Amino acid sequence: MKKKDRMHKGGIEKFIANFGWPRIIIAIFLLLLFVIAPFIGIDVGTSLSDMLVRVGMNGILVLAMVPMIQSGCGLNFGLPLGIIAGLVGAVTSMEYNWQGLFGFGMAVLFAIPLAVLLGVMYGYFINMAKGDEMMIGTYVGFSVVAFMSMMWLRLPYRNPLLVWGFSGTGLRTTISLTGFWMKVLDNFLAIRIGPRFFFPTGSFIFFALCCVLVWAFFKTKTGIAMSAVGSNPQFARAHGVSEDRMRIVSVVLSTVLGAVGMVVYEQSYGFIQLYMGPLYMAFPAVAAILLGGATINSATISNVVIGTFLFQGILTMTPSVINGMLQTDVAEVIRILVSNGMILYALTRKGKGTVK
Amino acid sequence: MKPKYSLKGALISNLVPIVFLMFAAFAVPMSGLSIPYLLHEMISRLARDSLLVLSLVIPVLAGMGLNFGMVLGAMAGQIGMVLVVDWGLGGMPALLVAALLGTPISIGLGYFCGYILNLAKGREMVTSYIIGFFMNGAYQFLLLYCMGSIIPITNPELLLSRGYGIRNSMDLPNIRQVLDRLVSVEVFGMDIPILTFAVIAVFCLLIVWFKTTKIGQDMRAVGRNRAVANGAGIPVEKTRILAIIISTLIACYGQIVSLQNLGTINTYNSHEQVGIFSIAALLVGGATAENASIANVFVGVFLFHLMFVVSPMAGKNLIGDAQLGEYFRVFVSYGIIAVSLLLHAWKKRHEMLERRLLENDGKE
Amino acid sequence: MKKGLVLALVVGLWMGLSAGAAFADAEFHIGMVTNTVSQSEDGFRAGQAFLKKYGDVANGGMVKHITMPDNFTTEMETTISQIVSLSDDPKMKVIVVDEAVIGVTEAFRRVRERRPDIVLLAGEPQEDPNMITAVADMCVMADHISRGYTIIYGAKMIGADTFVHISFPRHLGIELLSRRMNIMKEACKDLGMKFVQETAPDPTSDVGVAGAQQYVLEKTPAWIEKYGKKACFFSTNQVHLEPLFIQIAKYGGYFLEGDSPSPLKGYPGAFHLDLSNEKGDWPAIMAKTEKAVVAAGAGGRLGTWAYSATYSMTLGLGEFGKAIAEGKTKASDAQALVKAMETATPGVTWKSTYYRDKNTGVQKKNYVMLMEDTYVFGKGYLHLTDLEVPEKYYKIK
Amino acid sequence: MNVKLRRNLLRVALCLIAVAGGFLLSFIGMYHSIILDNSEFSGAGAVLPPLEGLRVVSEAEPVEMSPGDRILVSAKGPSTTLVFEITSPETQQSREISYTLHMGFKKQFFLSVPAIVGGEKDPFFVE
Repeated sequence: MKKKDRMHKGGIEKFIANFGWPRIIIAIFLLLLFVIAPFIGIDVGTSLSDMLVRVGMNGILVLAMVPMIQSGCGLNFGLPLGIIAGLVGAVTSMEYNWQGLFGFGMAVLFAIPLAVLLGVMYGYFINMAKGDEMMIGTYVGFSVVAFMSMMWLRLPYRNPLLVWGFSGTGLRTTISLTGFWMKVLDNFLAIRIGPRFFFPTGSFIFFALCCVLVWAFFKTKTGIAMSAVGSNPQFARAHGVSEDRMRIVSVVLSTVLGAVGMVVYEQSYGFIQLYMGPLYMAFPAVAAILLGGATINSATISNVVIGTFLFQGILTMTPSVINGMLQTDVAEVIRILVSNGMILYALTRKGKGTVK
Repeated sequence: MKPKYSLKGALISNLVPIVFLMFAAFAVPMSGLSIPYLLHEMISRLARDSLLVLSLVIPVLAGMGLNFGMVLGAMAGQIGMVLVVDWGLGGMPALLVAALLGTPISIGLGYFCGYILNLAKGREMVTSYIIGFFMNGAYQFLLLYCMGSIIPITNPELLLSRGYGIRNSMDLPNIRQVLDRLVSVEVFGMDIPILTFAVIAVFCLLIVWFKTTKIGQDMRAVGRNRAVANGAGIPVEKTRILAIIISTLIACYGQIVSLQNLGTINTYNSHEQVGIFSIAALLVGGATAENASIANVFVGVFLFHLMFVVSPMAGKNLIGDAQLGEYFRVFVSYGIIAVSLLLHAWKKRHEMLERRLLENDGKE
Repeated sequence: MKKGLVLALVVGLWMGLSAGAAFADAEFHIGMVTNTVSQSEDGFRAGQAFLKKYGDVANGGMVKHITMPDNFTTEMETTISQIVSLSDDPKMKVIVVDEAVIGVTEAFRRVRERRPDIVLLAGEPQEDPNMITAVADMCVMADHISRGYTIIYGAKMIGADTFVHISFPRHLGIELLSRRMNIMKEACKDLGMKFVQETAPDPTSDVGVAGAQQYVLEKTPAWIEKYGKKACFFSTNQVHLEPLFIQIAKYGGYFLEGDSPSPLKGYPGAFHLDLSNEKGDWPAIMAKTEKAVVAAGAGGRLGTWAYSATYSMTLGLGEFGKAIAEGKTKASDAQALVKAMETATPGVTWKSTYYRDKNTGVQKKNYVMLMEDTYVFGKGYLHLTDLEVPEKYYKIK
Repeated sequence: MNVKLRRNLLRVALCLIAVAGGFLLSFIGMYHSIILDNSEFSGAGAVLPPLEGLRVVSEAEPVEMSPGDRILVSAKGPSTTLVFEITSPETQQSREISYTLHMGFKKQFFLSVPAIVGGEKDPFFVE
């Protein structure tokens, strides 16, 4: 009896150790929110599909964190570069009035080469500054966003649906995707139950596909070498793996995923957000992957999936539930505390693979 | 090996300020702003921002990089200011009371920040950056929900109409420029706030003096090598926390000085940019995450703010579009930080490689 | 990176030199400070229109147009130095700022200290009226106080029974906006409507415009379901409008007018309008918008002001400033200001009142509140300007 | 132990000095708003009409007040003196009345000028 009890306990402890306390607490909190919701007049079906749509929307952006973490470059605060590539791809595809899945595909196609180019440049950049990648990434991201703000006004886009109505030049701050490729992935094979529940199948298939691709990539020789560079640079060097090259490959991969993720985000969101919009977009993605249990030097696909679900769940549920309960706007503050608290928590934890 | 003085060496070690100076040399005439105006603006900004930037020097000494957590100090200063305004104080007493109130808050916040940074050794910069964001949430909670409900606020001009929470902007009618105006000298039509500069000078001297004390020496040892310092019996973690507390405290006073100069508090946003801009200024002044001096502070504030004032107009005249000027400024200010961080990192790596090569040569 | 910088500098130097070749010959200069296009298109375009009409200082005209920082909430220092830099021009006689964001009061104070001769005009001040009126010569604002009543009245007129007020803390921290909300609450009670307060994210926070719009997009159907198809929506932020219109057109509900009403706010994005041919021709813009709104099945449910509030006020202040500089009128003459507004917006009558301080009841003679009639697409003008607002609403705090 | 005790005592003393200093500074540096009203005052039986040709000299710039006006002046420190100059419109003769107000820590005062000039003991009114 005693022995069995201990064993049982051991099992739970192991599970907890694997899953991690913060995730369990957050998951319970999230569950609690879902339980409370119906009592204060919030529809669970709507909330659940809101959450799912947002998971599909943000998943790939979170996934974009993985390659750089794995190669030891830390969290990709330079994600705005990928996002910019995604924006350029999307806007270019819309300039030609391409619609539906074709338009979406073309947006991705336009975005990828640009992302590769930016990724290579950024890779060289951070190879010059090993150890300070996150700080430099943040500022590179910011300055690129400001630079592109000038570009959005000057690039020769002429489609009247994209440019400022008043002057006919310069892209608008927000561009609607209605009539182009709004929700093409979300609606692809979408499942609707009742009037309120909606499952964005297409986005999930696409997200899963990207996850599998990234997972498969880390099983290839290059992928393994990349992880080796991140977890044990000396070992990698000894085996003739070029650290700098691997890091650049990882940055390119991250940036490309960021670009693709942005296009997916846009199709689901239905708007394109230019100018200073992308400035802080790296932060939610960073918070999500850390919430999923990643550290700044190791991240897995399951971290991405769990993190995205939990983070987006909290993001959709807290404002509406707390607002419904307390009739104040304190939710906004709670959101800031939760997301930054998570990043902080992860930064203070000693990662498994810390080599110092 | 003693480094010999060489022109090349001097150029390389002052690369960032030199790049900036060149930039300014082009941008100033392009902006079309007159020199007296710029001088006036620079003096005013040196008085306003030097103390804030000065707060970054001590953590660098302790090897903790650039302390983005200084915004916590700025928050403490602002809380002090809010209370002082609520109580209806004015003049110099108001500033002193605000400083008195800010002191315990910033010591507490500094301790918290130092504690967290001790848990995140090796990534202090990024961690302190996030602490800033995190505490901003706490700050908003305090000012928007606690003030007026838990903390009594009686001035209806400060309170939101809903009965609790502080308004988004606050005038400082009886506090505006009291420090600057108390003792000031007019030179060529420009008011020079002697007293403000005196306060800044006092803090500079304090820092210089502090470096020579036992604790200052310990701090330097910790900054150079944690393991060695630990071996020598220096309480590493405590010393690091102390460095952050001092930094937070100076930032608190710095924010008070800066707010009295500005004359308006933007309650929820005044402190946000303080960290980014102060760090940018210090970097522009030629400091690195490993090495910062008081000279860097003043050179940095001068150059960074010169660019800040000049670049929107310069950008506008350069591109001929009113709003591109604004983006141009943002691009330049963030870009410069990225580039200077990069240059420093590259320089550091270069030196390390050279050292390693030398060591290898020695072995063979 | 470095090459790019050098190139930019060379190009800049060349342009700077060529620009310097043409010198100013206007008698006086007017400084025009607006938001960037991405923050407020109406204001920026008004600035550009004014610039076009009277010429750029760089080419011998009389207008110098600059913008405030894009994220003006965090960069007050920049706002101040941008405005103060205008006072460096010895010919500068008038500075017009619209919207007068936080920091403008301080900027005006500094201009006053350096150059007491410059006339300072502020449009749509976000700072406390007591603060800005202490330094500015004249301020104009949309009449949020009267509109607290007229909007509710109008909402009832077009058939709404519930009023949903959407905002967030930063905006409710602005004196006039929170006061307006309280007036609305009271007016709802008196007119037999239900008042509901909802929160949506602040677009200047870290979720950005995208996050704020997404939230509204997701939540509006739920709100309509909760409060019924006869709910009339109102948001203090223009960014929320586009998703709101899309959903209202689709699911039902009403929208009378925005915080600072303009046909350019929300409508072009929500209804896919290409307005490049209309180029500032407001009646034409209205006609086109009306057609699209009615086609989307939202006729009689969406409304706005025919002339953009910000656009009209910016231009009006500009014209007023010019008249002052020419010595045709005094800066304290509110009637001349209204006349200037009417020249800027042909065919519109502006109802004007002075701001009254809620604590002391003192009228601020340099803070004019203006109101234009509401136009509901597919229905026409509501003649709300003719409405007599009961005195008691002006006393609500 | 003794050293620790002494240190703690010193700390407590320093804290107390800081708090006391804060209070003292607050006392000296506090601004009070005085709202002066020049409209009909009725208190303690007497009805006092508003004054014409009134000029108020306070710590700020002198202000002219016409009947029915209400102004706000601010004053620093524990007490202030207000001077009212009244010029009779008919005779052009003027007289001066000064009034000292002890303010302490109270922030706002509503004062009726006719009441002060009329020599009322309690010139305050409630808003």
